[in-house]
Amino acid sequence: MNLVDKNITKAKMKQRLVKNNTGRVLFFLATVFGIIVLFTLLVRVLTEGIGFLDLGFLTEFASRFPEQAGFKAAIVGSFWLMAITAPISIILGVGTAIYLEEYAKKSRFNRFIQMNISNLAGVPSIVFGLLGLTVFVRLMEMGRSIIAGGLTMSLLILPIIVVASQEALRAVSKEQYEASYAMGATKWQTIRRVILPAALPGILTGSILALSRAIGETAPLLMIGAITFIAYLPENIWSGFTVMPIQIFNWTSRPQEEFQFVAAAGIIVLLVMLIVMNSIAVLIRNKFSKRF
Amino acid sequence: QSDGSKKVMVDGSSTVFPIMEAVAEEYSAANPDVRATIGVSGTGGGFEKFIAGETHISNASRPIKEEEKKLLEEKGIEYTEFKLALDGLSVVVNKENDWVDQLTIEELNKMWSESSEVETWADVREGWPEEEIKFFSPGSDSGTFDYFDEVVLQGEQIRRDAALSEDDNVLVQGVTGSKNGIGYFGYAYYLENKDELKVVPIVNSKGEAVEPNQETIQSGKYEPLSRPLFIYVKHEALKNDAVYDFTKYTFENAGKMAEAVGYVALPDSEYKDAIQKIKEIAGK
Amino acid sequence: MEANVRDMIKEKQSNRKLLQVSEKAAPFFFLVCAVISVLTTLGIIFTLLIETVSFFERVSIVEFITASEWYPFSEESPSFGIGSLIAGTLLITFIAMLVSIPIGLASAIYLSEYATPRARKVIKPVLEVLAGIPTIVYGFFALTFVTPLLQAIIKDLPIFNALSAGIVVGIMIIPMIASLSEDAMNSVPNAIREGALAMGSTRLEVALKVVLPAAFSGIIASFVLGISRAIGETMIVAVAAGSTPRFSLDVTESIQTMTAYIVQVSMGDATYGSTIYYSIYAVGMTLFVFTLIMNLIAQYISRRFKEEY
Amino acid sequence: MLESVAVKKQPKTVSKSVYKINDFNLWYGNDQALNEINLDIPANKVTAIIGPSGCGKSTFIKALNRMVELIPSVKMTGSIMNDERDIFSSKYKVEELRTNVGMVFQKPNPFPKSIYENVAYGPKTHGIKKKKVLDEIVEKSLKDAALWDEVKDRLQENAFGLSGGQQQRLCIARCLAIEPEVILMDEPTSALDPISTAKVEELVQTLKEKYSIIIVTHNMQQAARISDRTAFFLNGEVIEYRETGELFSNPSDKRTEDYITGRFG
Amino acid sequence: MLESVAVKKQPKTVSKSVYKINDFNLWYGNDQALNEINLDIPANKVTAIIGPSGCGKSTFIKALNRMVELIPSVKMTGSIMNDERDIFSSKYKVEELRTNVGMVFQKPNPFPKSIYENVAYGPKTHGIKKKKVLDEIVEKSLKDAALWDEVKDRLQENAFGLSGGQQQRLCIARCLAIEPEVILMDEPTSALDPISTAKVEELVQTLKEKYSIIIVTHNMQQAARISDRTAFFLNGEVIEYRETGELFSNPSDKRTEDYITGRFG
Ligand SMILES: Nc1ncnc2c1ncn2[C@@H]1O[C@H](COP(=O)(O)OP(=O)(O)OP(=O)(O)O)[C@@H](O)[C@H]1O
Ligand SMILES: Nc1ncnc2c1ncn2[C@@H]1O[C@H](COP(=O)(O)OP(=O)(O)OP(=O)(O)O)[C@@H](O)[C@H]1O
Ligand SMILES: [Mg+2]
Ligand SMILES: [Mg+2]
Ligand SMILES: O=P([O-])([O-])[O-]
Repeated sequence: MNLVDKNITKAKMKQRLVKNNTGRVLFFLATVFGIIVLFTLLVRVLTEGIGFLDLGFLTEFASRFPEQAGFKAAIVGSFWLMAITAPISIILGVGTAIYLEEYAKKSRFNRFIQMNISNLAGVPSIVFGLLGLTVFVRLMEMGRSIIAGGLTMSLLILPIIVVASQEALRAVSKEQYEASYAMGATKWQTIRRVILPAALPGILTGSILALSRAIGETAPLLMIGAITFIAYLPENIWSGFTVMPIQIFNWTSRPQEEFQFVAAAGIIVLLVMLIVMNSIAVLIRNKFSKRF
Repeated sequence: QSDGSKKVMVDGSSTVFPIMEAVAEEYSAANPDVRATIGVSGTGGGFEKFIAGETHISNASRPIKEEEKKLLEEKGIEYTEFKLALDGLSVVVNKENDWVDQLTIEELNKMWSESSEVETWADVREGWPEEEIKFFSPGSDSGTFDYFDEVVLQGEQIRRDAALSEDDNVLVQGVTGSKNGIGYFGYAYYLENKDELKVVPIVNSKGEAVEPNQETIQSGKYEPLSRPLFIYVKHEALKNDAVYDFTKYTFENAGKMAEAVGYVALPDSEYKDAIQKIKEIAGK
Repeated sequence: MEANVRDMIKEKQSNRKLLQVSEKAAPFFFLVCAVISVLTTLGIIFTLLIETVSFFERVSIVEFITASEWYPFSEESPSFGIGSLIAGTLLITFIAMLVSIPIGLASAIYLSEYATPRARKVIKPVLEVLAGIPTIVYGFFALTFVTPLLQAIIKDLPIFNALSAGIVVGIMIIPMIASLSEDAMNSVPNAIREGALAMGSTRLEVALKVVLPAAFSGIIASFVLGISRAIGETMIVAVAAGSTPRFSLDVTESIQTMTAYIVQVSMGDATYGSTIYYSIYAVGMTLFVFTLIMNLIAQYISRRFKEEY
Repeated sequence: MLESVAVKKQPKTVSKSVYKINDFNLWYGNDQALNEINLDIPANKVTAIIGPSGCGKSTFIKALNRMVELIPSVKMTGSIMNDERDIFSSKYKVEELRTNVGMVFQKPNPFPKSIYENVAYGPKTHGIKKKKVLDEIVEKSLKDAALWDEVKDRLQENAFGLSGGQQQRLCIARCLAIEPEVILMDEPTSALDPISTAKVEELVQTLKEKYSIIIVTHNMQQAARISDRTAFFLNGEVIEYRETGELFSNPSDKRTEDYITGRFG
Repeated sequence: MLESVAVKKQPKTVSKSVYKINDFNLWYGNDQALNEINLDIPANKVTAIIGPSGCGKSTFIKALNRMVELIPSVKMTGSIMNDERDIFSSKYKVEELRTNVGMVFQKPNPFPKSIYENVAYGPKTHGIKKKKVLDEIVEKSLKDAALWDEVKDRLQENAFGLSGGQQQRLCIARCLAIEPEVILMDEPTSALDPISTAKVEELVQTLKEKYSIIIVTHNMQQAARISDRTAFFLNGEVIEYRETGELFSNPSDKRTEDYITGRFG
């Protein structure tokens, strides 16, 4: 009657346990590897840049003297860029996600849109740069303005936000819909008052992570030609601008060695910004991700 | 967009950028109401924007090309070319390289061109060690490369095994890192890394081996590897006071600024002439 | 207040014009949003196509595909064989995936199956910061840290080489694969995991035989996003891999990728309207087609292997 | 509680019916789930729907407030009248129907909001904005759902912090807040422990004073305990529909008898 | 079925016990969930654990195969012996324990694989690779779980296509495939309809011929129907533990009586 030979299973047990422990160690090492790399990177940047990081660095414009070089125009430029990119990409992204998840019937057209978004998510940022240059800068004659840069960045991160929002919306349980409909709520009321609030943490996390991608992007802005030296702050969306990664890129290509350190100081500022944004995302996620 | 407002838009060569940045920095400090921006799009990219009417002044590390001239003509844009400063393309080798004392243009050509049969130093000159040379060159789309190509390679392609990079700092690293490395780049990059590099005197047309420095470049003794840097100024834009004033300021200070960032100033008279010229154009 | 809610509702019902309007307008607005993503794609194709056509008026498409070299800068005999740039791109992508898939997936397994919730809560955000570091920073990391390190092992390794750039692109992608795969594995219901554990499975067996297959489509999706990212990565390769297009698969040589070429030209000296200028669009088009094919394959795979739970 | 018993003895409207269902059929794609249903459901009574799993109980009850239409493949024929109004007519908006007919689901499904917001959701949805009115409605509904005492000090806490039974009563309160005429309940106690079940059963008894209640259950004891009339469904058909007492004591159909004596199901 | 009845009359090992639990305490963080548990669970019998919601039934049963340790905050004292072996000793690997002690959960939780793969999972994990042996095991286990006839023609289909009751029997088959000695069941029928419930109950009766079964239920009728011994839990303590017949007919503790007569819970 015994098909399962207990002797075999006993004998195998040891082997399985060894495998399990080996697996644990390997997986742990892999995780640690990533962290060590991050740490190495940070240590290098910190040791190089900390000496040039002072208040003046944050409040001065760029300069030919490394000691006087400041990051102000780039920081403010990045903020301006985000001020355009964030609302546009979030509104469009969440809107698209709502359409696809809540309204779209299973039609060919909607499948096409869905496919299209997945594809856009994989299009290299430099191609978006070409698009921005041709369409926004040239065709729409926006010039190398904040608005042109912001729109380009919005399109770049749009698919990321759509996908994250779709996930978040999909995670809202069917029961929530039913409960709301059963109260006589209309579809839009249900979406606005029940579904969106429930999906909000996921949407916000996705959006913040997407924006932190945008804030570190260099290539597309190089393409549309963000300005490098600018000794004033942008006043409106038509102003020229520079952003942190562009300024960093510029400093790294200077002949004077000190500028490498200035660049490192810039990287520190950018990283701090990223860490702040990520922390907000994590806070939101932890605060709201009580599993229902 | 350009009229009435106090805006000066400059773009173009990355080589010229540090000079113009220095000028703009000083100028903005003195005239905080004028908004001067300096972009880096490369010489070609700068002209592209110049042609599209997006900029007032275009920085260039090479003279304008025929195609670009034609496009400007088509658009009816009038402009003038000005020299801004001098750069001495510096040929460098590793600090430990104690055999290379000088090189001729012919030798450079023999070493760098695509058809080159040079593999080791011994192939360049008898008596030099039989060790394989490593070549470092600016990217093939830069003004520096263009100039070297024209003067040394004379239109031939560069050898395939040369390591190319758009970033001159990376080239510095390359040559400092390999004992048998040789490379070339702008004078400023040599100046900043003097201690780690050995510069190679180049034999000029008079047969003298000349090392690049302020004096030899300015006087023209360091040839043919010293090259002028340019700015192109749009006539229409000079009617705008801000642009005019900025341009004038540029020529008044270019020499000083160029040297501050590692280039070589032109003789003073050339700047004077330039100021004269823009006065004429602007009708002042 | 007997039954007055009913009346109140009835009363409100009559003046609910606004609601009816928003009920109609909302889907329309969202449709418009969705269509914008399509317009973006069309915009990309349109942009690329127009200039690509100008390019092919100058350079034959046959040469573009078959020529063995990519050397557009020569005045007399430029050659436009996209193969070299594609080879460079694939080489980088391949090295990057070799680094990022095993490490990323292993981290995901560790985080989702072994780590305590607290460890996960700390490590995941750290990995995500890693994902957010600007690639330009990685580029210099490759050039000034990884390359010298490799040179200590591989003698004669040139300063620009595909290996170092590829490894660092891989490192950059690790957090993305780890984080997304972890999400996919995390969404496998715990009940399934408990089912396996209760049968005497070790953690490893649960992870490999139950959770991985169940999360397969999500994991594949993360790989594909990773690959797309590697194909499209620009600054790291531009800084650390050199700019010498080469039709070879030797990882120790300097190469050039499609993206790096585009940056090179757009930052460089090329004349507006010249063949070189148009070539970046042709290269951009090729890049776009590449990622498109990648994504289509990925979507096929992930639909094909989806395990419902 | 006592009131409700008092009322029970003298039902206000004995003969009035809230639902008249005529020749109603329903298909999921090509599978018929409901077959020629004819029922007349009385107002202010508790009507129980019993039957083995898969017989169409949930489908039927979801047809009554048109929730079944959320499943795209559904097709229907026949008529359902709610208070003399055809629920499928374009004049009777589905939102209005669902306002008149509340629903409580098998698994408690509160919104991930505060207790207060859960109850206020319906009135707010229907345009009632005044804080004072809302407060009153919330209190009254929670009291009617026999939950007020347990939650009155924690109205702003998340509803997910409540126990299963409390959550289910919260869902009932949420439903009462818009004062529907009919309340549909789909196995409202099957996810609950016995104590909570008893509380909800008690509540149903109280509620029928003001509401007409249709309750699906696969627990025959429950049906016997709390309902006035019972319909026995089998394979999408109504086999028997009578006074609960009669149906259980004296089933007229063999299949009903087999089912209630536990011979199958 | 008939066999099983025959066996019932002459249990092989009347006095042998599969579990001996001594002074066992368990805390979630600072909340004590189990308090001084002492139990002796007989082999080849069905032991039922009953008690109101939250009394610690699930916690207890999960302690028996150490699944409870998956919750990080858990702390335990006391000893649990399975077949004379201390389950917490480092010599008795948790994987081995769980191989000897199978578990069926409240909600059916098949793997998202084919029916065949679900059942073959255990043997494969334990190193049985031969296709022929696996085929035999799968068939035998499915037959033992009374599911074979319903699924034999669709073994390669995804297990999620089965009905709830079928899924639960599949989980039982999966558990039988590695021939454990004990099967723990945590309310295995509470998510099932009556027909499926009856099938699973029947199955439990058959299985005790070969296995020792410990089943948690909050359905007292079920406990009375299928178990040999019953333990009544209340607030983390064992109030009474006796022959099932005796416990239900003649409870010795007032609280037990109150509970089984429905006075609370
Ligand atoms: N969404 C659906 N698509 C297709 N068929 C369905 C769907 N929902 C239910 N059915 C089928 O319709 C029939 C009736 O299902 P219904 O859910 O109404 O049964 P029920 O009586 O509520 O059963 P239970 O007691 O298990 O809840 C069943 O055969 C079921 O398989
Ligand atoms: N993961 C946990 N963390 C903290 N406390 C828990 C956890 N799981 C259960 N408890 C608590 O332990 C006690 C016993 O819970 P347990 O799940 O064992 O009850 P039960 O008898 O199975 O109830 P039910 O019939 O509802 O399943 C309860 O008070 C419960 O709140
Ligand atoms: Mg149902
Ligand atoms: Mg339990
Ligand atoms: O930027 P360039 O000087 O190389 O044109």
